[in-house]
Amino acid sequence: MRDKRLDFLRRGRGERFKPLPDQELEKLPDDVWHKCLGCRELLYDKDLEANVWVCPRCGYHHRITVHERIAMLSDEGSFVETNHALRSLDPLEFTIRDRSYKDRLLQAEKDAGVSEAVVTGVATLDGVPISLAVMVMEYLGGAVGSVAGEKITRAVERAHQDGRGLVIVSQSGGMRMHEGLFSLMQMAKTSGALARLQQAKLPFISIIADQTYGGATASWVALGDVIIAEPGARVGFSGPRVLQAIKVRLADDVQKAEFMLQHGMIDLIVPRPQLRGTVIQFLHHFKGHMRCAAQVVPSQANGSAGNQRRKDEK
Amino acid sequence: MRDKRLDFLRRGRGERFKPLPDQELEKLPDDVWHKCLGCRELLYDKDLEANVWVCPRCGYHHRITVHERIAMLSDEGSFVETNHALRSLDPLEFTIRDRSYKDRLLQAEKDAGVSEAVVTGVATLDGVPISLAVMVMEYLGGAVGSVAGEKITRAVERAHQDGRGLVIVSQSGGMRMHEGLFSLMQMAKTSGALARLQQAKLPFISIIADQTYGGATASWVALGDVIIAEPGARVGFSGPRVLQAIKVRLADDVQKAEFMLQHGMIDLIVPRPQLRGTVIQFLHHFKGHMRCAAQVVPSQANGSAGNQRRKDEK
Amino acid sequence: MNRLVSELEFEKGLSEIRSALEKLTKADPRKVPDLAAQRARLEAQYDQQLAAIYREIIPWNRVLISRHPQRPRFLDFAAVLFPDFIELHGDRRYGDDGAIVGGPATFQGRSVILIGEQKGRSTKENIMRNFGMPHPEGYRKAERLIRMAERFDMPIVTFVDTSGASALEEDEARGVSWAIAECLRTQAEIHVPIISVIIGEGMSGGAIAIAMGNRVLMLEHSIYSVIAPEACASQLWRDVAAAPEAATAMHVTAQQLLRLGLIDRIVPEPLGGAHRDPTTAALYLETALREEFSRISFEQFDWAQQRYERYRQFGQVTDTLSTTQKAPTG
Amino acid sequence: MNRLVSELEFEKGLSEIRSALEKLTKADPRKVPDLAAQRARLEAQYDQQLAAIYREIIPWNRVLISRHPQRPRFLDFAAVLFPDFIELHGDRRYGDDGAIVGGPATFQGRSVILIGEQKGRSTKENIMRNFGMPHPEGYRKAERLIRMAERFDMPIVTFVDTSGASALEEDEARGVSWAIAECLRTQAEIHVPIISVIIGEGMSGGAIAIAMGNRVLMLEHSIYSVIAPEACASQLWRDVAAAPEAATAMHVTAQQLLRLGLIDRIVPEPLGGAHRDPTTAALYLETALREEFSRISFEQFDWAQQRYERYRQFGQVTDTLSTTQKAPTG
Ligand SMILES: [Zn+2]
Ligand SMILES: [Zn+2]
Repeated sequence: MRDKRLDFLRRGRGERFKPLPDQELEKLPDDVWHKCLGCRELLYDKDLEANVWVCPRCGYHHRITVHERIAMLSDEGSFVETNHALRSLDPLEFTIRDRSYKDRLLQAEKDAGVSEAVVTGVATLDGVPISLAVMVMEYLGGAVGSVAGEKITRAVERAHQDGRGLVIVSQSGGMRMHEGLFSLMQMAKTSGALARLQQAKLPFISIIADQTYGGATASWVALGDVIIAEPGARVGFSGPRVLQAIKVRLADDVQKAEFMLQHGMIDLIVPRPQLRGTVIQFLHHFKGHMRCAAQVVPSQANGSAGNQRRKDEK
Repeated sequence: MRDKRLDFLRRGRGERFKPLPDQELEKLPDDVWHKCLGCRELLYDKDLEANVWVCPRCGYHHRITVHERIAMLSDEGSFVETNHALRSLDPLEFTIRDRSYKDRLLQAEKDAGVSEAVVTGVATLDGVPISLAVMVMEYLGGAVGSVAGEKITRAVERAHQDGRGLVIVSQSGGMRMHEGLFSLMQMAKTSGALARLQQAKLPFISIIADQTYGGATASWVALGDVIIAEPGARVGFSGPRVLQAIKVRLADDVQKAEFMLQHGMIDLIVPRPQLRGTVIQFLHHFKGHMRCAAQVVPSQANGSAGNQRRKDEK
Repeated sequence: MNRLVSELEFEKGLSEIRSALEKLTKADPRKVPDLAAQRARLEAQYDQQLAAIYREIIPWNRVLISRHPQRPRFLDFAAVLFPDFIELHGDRRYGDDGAIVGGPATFQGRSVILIGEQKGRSTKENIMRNFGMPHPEGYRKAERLIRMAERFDMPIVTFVDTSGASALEEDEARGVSWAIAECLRTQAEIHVPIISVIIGEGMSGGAIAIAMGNRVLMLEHSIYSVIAPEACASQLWRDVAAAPEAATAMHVTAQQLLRLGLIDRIVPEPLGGAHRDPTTAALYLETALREEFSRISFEQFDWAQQRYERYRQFGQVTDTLSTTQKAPTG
Repeated sequence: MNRLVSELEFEKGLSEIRSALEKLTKADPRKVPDLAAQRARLEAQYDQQLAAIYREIIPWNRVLISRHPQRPRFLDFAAVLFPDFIELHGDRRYGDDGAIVGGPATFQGRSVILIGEQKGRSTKENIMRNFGMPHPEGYRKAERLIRMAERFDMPIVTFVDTSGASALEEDEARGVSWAIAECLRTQAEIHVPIISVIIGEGMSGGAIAIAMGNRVLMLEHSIYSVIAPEACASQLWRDVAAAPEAATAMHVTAQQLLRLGLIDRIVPEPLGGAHRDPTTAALYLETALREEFSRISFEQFDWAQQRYERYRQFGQVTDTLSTTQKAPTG
């Protein structure tokens, strides 16, 4: 448990690819308080958690788990995971020299504790029926392949079929190269499903957390009726590694949420403690064409661990 | 006849508010040739006319009459003018000190030789049924009041009712102040009619000749499925006199057709000798939802002088 | 009522009383025993004279009131009428314009989309809001929000307050005329009701661009015109000093425009203008909007058709060949 | 066939023959009496060796061919296939992008809308066309033309040839991701058929953005990929020299993608690639498009539905809880 918490801090924003140096880590106490990745203040776990892992002093948004996000964006106990058993078929039988993509996927599942780069399900939020998808940066950097695209698409279709609002929390390094053009096709697939959802006048709230690049940005992320980013989140077309490959340097502020707000691409930057309330407001405003209450209580079929809050795990 | 031709040269583009100095005028021969307003070469009338009054040497587009435009954009003898008897009711009983708007209108009619700032009618163009509106700069600088707005709107509605293509040649100094808010309302009226035409999938070819500013630009002119300008035409939001009033200076090139093409606002700049052919091409491409041949031959009812070419007048 | 606001040129008669009142405000109550009585007397004088001035008001005076720097703006009204308003940003193409503000809110339990032109008050805010002169991206944001309203069946309320759209080189380059025209066409296409309120200056294309309401309201001292009276005067009278004359001739006031049938309702303002009592002004507007909302049939009425007909009728013409005032369509 | 084009790295064996041929071209026919015979012999040699090289072709070779500077571009094909093509300009919002070209044309007596990514050939043209890397306004122009096609019931033919969308600061600022996403959504919404042809490089989001065809064709030596093989190699192999390996592994060629069911048809190229004989290449493409058009039912077929289904099926997944390959929708 402690180790996991350290993992989480180690993977904090902007430090994802360079873990804290060991001497720093050793200085960290191993009981109930941790050093803020923004201001380096030592903070009590409980204070951080009560504030959805946003530093009460400097506002730094620490990375949170997919389960915490789901808890934040659904009514307690209402979330029922869908399609959690989907796995990639490795259509290209992709190997990098000796290492197969299949092995990489098993490793990713072990690392991230979830089976793909997206967790999807149905829930209610303030009583409003939603279809919810939350991406997982820890799983192959949130790279989108066939399964992630399929799960997003099914989440869109589920919203459409049931008359639910759609909420997607995106964080993605881009498209997953191991599945080649199949990955690219997910852009067309998800955009196509969204076209139908939106023609049916059902709302889509697109939330940008952490970093979101490439095919995710250039398909569903950009198509939200409302697009919300967390403070300090980054969103753009080419991720850092692609930019490196094509030898383009962007000024540091260019892909920040604040830049995108200024350039008219996103609607709002909402601090995480206010996010739930804001999404609820939009859902209520936009629920004209949703199908209402009776259907919102999900059956327990097809459920899994997704509805457990972190505190339930303790 | 000679005098009128001199008038026309005097009113050439860019020289509208400053007639040629008298000594220049005296130098002009008074028989069959005239000085080009672009390159100052002396040109034969016949050569100019054969080239739709575009200088064969420098490409300067001389102003042409509304009748010449109608002839250029309709099959010979097919044009039947509509609504030519509409007159303003002077809803504000507007007077500038001693001079009434009503008197001004009578004067404008005398000056321009037409009864309002727009001439409208139905015709065929290469056999395709069209509703055609051509603005008249000579009539109060092409300023749009209730009648011009009404005639444009009826031209749009006529296209809609009959299943015709719509072609509007615009040249306008802006909205007509003498009718106050009634003039401004023409923007909403014409845009509303165009919304219906376009929802019915009938095409609208918007042609910018000469100078087009203000309410004309910011309503129908900008809403063409295809927007074509003549070389050297100017199009923009605020005309020179409004800019003077609000103390804004724009660089000379800003409102040129070439500037607007570069900034993505218009589709094409087409020299006048190719204009008819280009419009025909678009009409044929876009005629999927038009109603066809039988209806295109206009009845002779409601006709007037609009279908006479200049050469017929000789 | 705030009697300490700066006077407009036609209110000059008030300045002496206002100065006296200001002095009283700073006076030490312990040294001026009849302070309250003095103030009451001055206030009564002020109100009496104010009423006298406003009885004689001419169109040009309203032009001045509509531009008063302390006149409440869209967001001032929104703070009172729509406390849960959430501002949405951006046109999704180029930028976020500060001169047009919009987003969802609740009014009388119903979700609506608000869109308003917003002037600044401080220099800094005025720069951010380009003095209430929208750029093309402002109208494109408005158009996006109008489509949002259509998608989710939300009535739209627009608030007009601009001396005109921005008309600099950058605005031409990004197609301000195109943005306005498309915004108008979109309002013609949608099926939800639109209520437009002219709250200050409603000048030219920059105003009508977001004012294609099924119902159009004007605040008592707002103006709505095809062009600023000064510009009209300098063009038609060749004399900018003729602006008051031009204001009368062009019929720019709510009172004139209601008589002409161009607007549907005048929203009263507190005596002396909304800037003397913004809260009361907001309450008057709320009352008017409540009544408008109660008249709206949200379920079955064809608002697109009503809007088409409303604007279709404007522009009185005569067909000199026929006997009727309005010729049959050609 | 033009045998004087510059060789690619895997064609090096041809350079000697090509040099000899070049020398012959400059030779004085009066001094070399058997010129024609010499040329014929060399040409036969060249063709034989060319055929041998192309029999052994690997994916990476096709990557190189697809980028050959003399490979015909969209407008080269258009000049042959659509002589009456009229280019329309601009996105009506910001600018006119030189890297995406489009407008109406006639094909087999039917009006169509063409949209193509266009690389330049000269330095000047490459600057004007940003090396075929579209800016956001390019995709917005494409979207406008797609809506035009929908309005007037015109089938769409798109030509893909880009190393990727432009990704500089200005492109982020004008929302290149947004432009691509909206272009995709618009293609999903419309009801006219779309035929997409990958004619050169079809790289990543910048390619799929205009390639959401009901039928997707690839020229024999074109490539279509989620990312450039070099970038894939440097990221996954940590070694840019592994690009050929990455090209094979990612399945970027027409032949690989047809086997995977991701594209529908391969358009043959003349031996040695389209750049050795652009006219023949254009005729092959014309033949393929004629066949595609003859298969299109323009009147009654639900092309939106077919397009939805075509893209809906991509992405093979297994539901580890079920026995089928494809889980029922959640
Ligand atoms: Zn902190
Ligand atoms: Zn000349």
